[in-house]
Amino acid sequence: MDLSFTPEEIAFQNEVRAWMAENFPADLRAKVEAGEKLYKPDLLRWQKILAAKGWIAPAWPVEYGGPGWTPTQRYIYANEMALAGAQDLPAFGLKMVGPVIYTYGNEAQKAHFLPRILSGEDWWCQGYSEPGSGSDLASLKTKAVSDGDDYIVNGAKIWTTGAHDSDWIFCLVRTDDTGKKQDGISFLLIDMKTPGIEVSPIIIINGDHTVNQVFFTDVRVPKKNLIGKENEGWTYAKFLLVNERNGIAQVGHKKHTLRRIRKLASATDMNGGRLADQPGYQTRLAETEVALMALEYSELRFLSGQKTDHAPGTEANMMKVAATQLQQSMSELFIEIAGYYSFPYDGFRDKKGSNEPPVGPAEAGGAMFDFLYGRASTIYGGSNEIQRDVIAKVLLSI
Amino acid sequence: MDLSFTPEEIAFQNEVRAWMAENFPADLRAKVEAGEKLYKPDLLRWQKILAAKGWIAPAWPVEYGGPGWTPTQRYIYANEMALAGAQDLPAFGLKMVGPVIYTYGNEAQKAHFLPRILSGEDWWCQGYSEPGSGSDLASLKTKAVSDGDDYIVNGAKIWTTGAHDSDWIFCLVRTDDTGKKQDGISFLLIDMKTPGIEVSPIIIINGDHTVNQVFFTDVRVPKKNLIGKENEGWTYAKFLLVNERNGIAQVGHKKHTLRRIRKLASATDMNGGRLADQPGYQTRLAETEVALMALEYSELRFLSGQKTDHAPGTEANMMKVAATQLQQSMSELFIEIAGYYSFPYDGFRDKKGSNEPPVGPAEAGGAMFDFLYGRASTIYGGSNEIQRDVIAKVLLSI
Amino acid sequence: MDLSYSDEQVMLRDSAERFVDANCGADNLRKMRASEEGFSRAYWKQMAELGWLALPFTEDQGGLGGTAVDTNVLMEAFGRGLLLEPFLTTVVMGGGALKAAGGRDDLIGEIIEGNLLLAVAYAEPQARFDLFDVATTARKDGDGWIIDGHKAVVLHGDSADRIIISARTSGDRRDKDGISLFIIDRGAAGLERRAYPTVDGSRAAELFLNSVKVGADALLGDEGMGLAILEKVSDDAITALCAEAVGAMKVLLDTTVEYTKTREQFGQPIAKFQVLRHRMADMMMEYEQAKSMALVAALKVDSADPVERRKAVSGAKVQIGKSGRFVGQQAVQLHGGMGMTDELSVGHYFKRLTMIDILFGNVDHHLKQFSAAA
Amino acid sequence: MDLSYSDEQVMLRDSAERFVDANCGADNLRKMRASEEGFSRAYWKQMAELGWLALPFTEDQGGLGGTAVDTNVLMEAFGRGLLLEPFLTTVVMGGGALKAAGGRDDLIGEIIEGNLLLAVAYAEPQARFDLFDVATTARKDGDGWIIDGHKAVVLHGDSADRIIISARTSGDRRDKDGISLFIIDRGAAGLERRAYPTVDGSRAAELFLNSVKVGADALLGDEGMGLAILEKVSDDAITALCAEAVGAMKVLLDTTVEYTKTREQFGQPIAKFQVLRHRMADMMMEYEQAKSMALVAALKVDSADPVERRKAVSGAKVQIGKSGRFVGQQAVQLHGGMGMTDELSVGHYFKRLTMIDILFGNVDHHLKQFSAAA
Repeated sequence: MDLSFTPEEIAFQNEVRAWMAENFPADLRAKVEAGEKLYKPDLLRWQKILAAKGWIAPAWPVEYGGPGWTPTQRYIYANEMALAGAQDLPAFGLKMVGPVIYTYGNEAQKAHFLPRILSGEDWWCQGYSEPGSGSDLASLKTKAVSDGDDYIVNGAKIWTTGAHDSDWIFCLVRTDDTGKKQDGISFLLIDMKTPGIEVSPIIIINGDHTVNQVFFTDVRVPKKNLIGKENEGWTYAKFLLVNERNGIAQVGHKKHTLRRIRKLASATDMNGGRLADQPGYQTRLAETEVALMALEYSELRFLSGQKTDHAPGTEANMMKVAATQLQQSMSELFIEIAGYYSFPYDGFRDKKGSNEPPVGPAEAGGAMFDFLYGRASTIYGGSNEIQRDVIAKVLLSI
Repeated sequence: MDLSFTPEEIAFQNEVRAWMAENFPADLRAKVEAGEKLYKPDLLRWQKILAAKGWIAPAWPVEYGGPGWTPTQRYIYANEMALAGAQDLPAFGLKMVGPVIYTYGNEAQKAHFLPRILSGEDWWCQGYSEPGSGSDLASLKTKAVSDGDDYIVNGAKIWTTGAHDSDWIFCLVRTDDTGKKQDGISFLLIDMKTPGIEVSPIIIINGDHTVNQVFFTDVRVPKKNLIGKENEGWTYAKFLLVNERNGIAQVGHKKHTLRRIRKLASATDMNGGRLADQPGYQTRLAETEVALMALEYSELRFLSGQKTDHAPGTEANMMKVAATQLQQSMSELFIEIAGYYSFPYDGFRDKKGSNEPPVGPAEAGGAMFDFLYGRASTIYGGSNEIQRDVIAKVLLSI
Repeated sequence: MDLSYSDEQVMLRDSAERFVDANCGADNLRKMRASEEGFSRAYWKQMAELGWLALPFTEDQGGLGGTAVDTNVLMEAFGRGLLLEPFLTTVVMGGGALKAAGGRDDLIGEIIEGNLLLAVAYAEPQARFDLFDVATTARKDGDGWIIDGHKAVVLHGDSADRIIISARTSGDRRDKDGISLFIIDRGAAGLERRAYPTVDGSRAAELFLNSVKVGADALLGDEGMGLAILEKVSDDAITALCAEAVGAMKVLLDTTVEYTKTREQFGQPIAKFQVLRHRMADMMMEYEQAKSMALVAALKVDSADPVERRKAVSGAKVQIGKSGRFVGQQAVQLHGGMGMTDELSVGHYFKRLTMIDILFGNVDHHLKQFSAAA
Repeated sequence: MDLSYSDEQVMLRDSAERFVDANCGADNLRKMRASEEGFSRAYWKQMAELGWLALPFTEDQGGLGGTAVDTNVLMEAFGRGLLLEPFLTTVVMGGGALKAAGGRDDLIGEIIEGNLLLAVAYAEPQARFDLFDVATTARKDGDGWIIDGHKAVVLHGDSADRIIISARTSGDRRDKDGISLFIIDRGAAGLERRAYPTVDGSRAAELFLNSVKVGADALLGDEGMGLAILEKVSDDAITALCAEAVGAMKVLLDTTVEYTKTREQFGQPIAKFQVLRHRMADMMMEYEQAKSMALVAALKVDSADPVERRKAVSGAKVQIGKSGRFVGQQAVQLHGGMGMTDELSVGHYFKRLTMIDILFGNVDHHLKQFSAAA
């Protein structure tokens, strides 16, 4: 049992840190520090920088463009990225459909799609959830009917993050509805420019446009865009969900956020002193930091191959619950910093082209924005209730 | 809407307060203030004093020995009793079987039992729970078979508080097992001296002997001791449960306990100051007091005839959950006062006849004793999980 | 002792509920938040006609002599309807300040008529929840005063005809003495405002006072004695907000119960899942405790005993903060993705409860106030 | 970076688990708590033979040179078995104090042989969790010292052959300097003890020192510099207790899962009720987080960086306190009435966890320590 890094790993850490300091654009860094959200143009710019360096897809095999790092290197890289304040790039291409394609796709699919994912030329979104399916993902109803060399797709997807910004969508579709619901699902790649696709924005409670409904009306999809075998899509979907949950704890980002919280709370007046020193706030801050330590070392234990003692295989479920609860309590710490200045809110007016400075301290607006958006974290990706169901199922059956 | 008392009510309050100061024995008061539990001899002495005054059964009709008070007077009385530190007398006779007897019993039963309950001549216990029945009370299996003028009772009861100190037990027994489980239950009064009854103590985690198992082997019970009609005992049992839940909030006692906590915490060193002024403790103390105010005014609202807005009829269930949670958090505040001196513990050695003073401050021993015993409060009388089931059933069906 | 509503209170409640059910709610909010003032002048006029703007004022002042309990009857209905009109700022806070200061029954008359909107500018950027932390200054200028400073997050500070502001006429920034209240016109020279929407769909403004000159008659109450008035205004506002929160929580609970009975997952209504059932039972219990504490605040906010008043009002704010947070957050959670949308009403109630938790001091702040009063 | 156990650690764990499974547990506890010393000398001898008493000492001292992680491997097994023998007080605390003070390897040798039981008397009635709050005094008497005072709740203070006590050789009661450590014999003239059982089924004693005379060789380490040693002893003890608590929690979770699968209510095993299922999922997650933090403490308690050590140890104690409370209380709750009985094991684990939460400072105390280190 050993916490330390080898000299080579320390050298790698220094290399990453130095490169990040040099190459993460200063204007993006400033936005992140001010609690602003980065949208596609900013993210794409950052993606191109990372892609040029060859660091865009740490977990990909070398043959498809990965850097060939060890798990410890990947851990170091993710941590340094986060501590530098670099927001993650959207996972849909790089962490979700990419691995599905290089694991289950054919050579033509690999040759076509993988380089375009790395470069950012193709931006992806995920067609899993449907209106009515909620946490019961396998109950999906979007249908793909065979028609010569094509499928004809009809149905609707919901909560599709970034559909309005995307070139492609990977979809779970039903190709057979005679067996049990997990059977008869296929995994299709669909060009968003195909006629018959309509994207309808969903505005969420923080006023942001992140998610959408996507409607499919007689959408013609070439069969060459089917991943693996027809009716076996649930296998690939589960593979992807497991991938999605890796790194779900986002420990590095949480450390970065906690640093911001501590810094801001130390600069915030209260009761003639500083907010960070008020006993109630100080206690919650300490509790949060302890929870983050527990999350970090739980992740490290699981990365070392340990399983939970009572419900092996549910590590990701546990991390999802712990990480989202922690994220929500951190967003409440932010709200407390902002105080009255968490109220001003122009999320429902068009901000584009506005050069008005924020009302109140720069970080205050982001506080409410993130707090509200963060309420979704215990809902999406399988609500925390579902996660507990899964854990309990394993816990009580072995 | 009016919080104030009439001049007559204020006069009554003063009368009760003055009488309590005069008549609650000083040695019992000292024990209560030191956190010691009162056992039967002490309680019986106090009962005889109250009975002589005519204040022993505030809710009973005048014809059976009640004082004829208004609900507000009863509220004032209960409050003053508690604030004076007077521990409640066991409810089994005075608040449970007594009202059952005067509501559903025949004249002979009333004439025989009621005066003996008031005087303390008969001490009662409650034969409801059975091994295996848990929160599913109606699943009881203790059987009473008709045999001429008698029933022959066979079976076992569990968690029988004070069975070892009792003269009589009121029992739910099964007289018919052909219908649904709530039918076929009868309500029997059984003399504890009847041959075939065996009382077996259960020692609980605080080392105390409070509860027992009671075994019935061919116990012969005269039919004249049946309450109401055969097979209709569930009706009387429910009536009694509702009575049991009235006053379940124990607001007066909690106020008294909170006063003790505040006093002791203000006299306890910590960090070079006082425990009561430590931010963490101070916060929990304030939270507790707020919760107690909420409990008090919820009770007052319900006593004024209001129902809950969303699940009318579940007021007692709600009060049970809130009151027991509060009681448990108050017992944790006590443990914090005691600190290391909550450890010394001789509950498992025979204390009778011991004149040894307690180790550490006098109140410390009681802290752990009450904390451990108090863990039962969310289990007995229908666990808090059952209470929530009941509330949800009403909440979601109307 | 009697904790039931009088017939008059029941009538008032019914009429207010009818009004909000007919006119307000989330649809109205989405419409109004795009408007200039963020509320409806027509509704305000109707509220005046219904006599509601007269409720808390004495009969001498042309009012109805209502108690805090009466105000809470209205506020609970307003909470149920997400009512946007400036009742809290104009009647409870502005009117309350005028009542406490005395001498301006003319303005109270205008409030009652529906002709005067007020805002109270008490907060400052550095002050958080301390009413006495006042950096804005007012210095003597002949008979009148010259005021300089920055007042923060003034609710309805853009639409108010007049604004009551706290300014320091003596002492240091965090002294409790030396604070005075002034009433100034919206058009006063040197008064700049930056107006903006707030997260709950309402509006507020930053006010910048650059050597604003006011006459001697702008002073409300005695010079240097403004803090006691502000504290009363704050306590009355908290009491009213507690009732509003109770109304909002009731809707969230109703909505959640209804939603879970119809929404199906895994082949059954999600209301069948025991975990969600218990969650809703907990929401219901939080609601009832909040309701009890809102009542305590209303019954005791006018108590002569300062400890009793402090414990009741701060205790209620603590309870409302905790209960509102639980009920609001769980309502969103149990609505799943739909609860996150601007389209459903649940998010709007949740956001209002989040704001109420912060207004006039959050849970921490009032736990401390509560402890200090013990 | 590698967070898996070595082969040696796995062997140590297996052997310790076999030992406690064969010898310890609730039945053993009920038997032992009626005995004079509250534990078994025979087991202690076996533990010496197994080499466990040598684990944390250096090879020079005749020990095995084990790390804090190694000690925690043992402690976790001891927690699983409710082991009553004085490993914590003699080896971790007493032995730890001797190691830190230096110069008494002779005594360490005796510990390793199983011939010396130690207790560390650090607490005083007024001191709560402050190690530096020492009213007991030691004044010079020729070459030696005369000690007066009252040491509180000394774990195994009745059976220990020698007792290490903190006493003030200079300064005021709450000064951090001026505390010295002395080792005294159980039979020292003027040493009175009042022994008693503790709530977890173990034993402790109050020690009253009435002009106890000791020689110059009783002083451990440098005069006046005892606090640093006490702090190290306390941190090592906390680290070990965290592991013990993890072992106890594991049993409670196993037991609760097993019980709910067999206990029937309303015609089905109570493990079918979703609310209880989620409760157990939460217990499991608390357990895993506690396990992670116990590991953090073990990995960093010997760190040269005082901030890192403080955060790791206090952070772990906070987590163990919270998790232990939740797991312990819910285990009792889910066992229903049976969980309240002395007969089942669950109550004994619950009581031990309750005591561990308090030992060396509760959650509040360590949150404060944690914040102060930031």
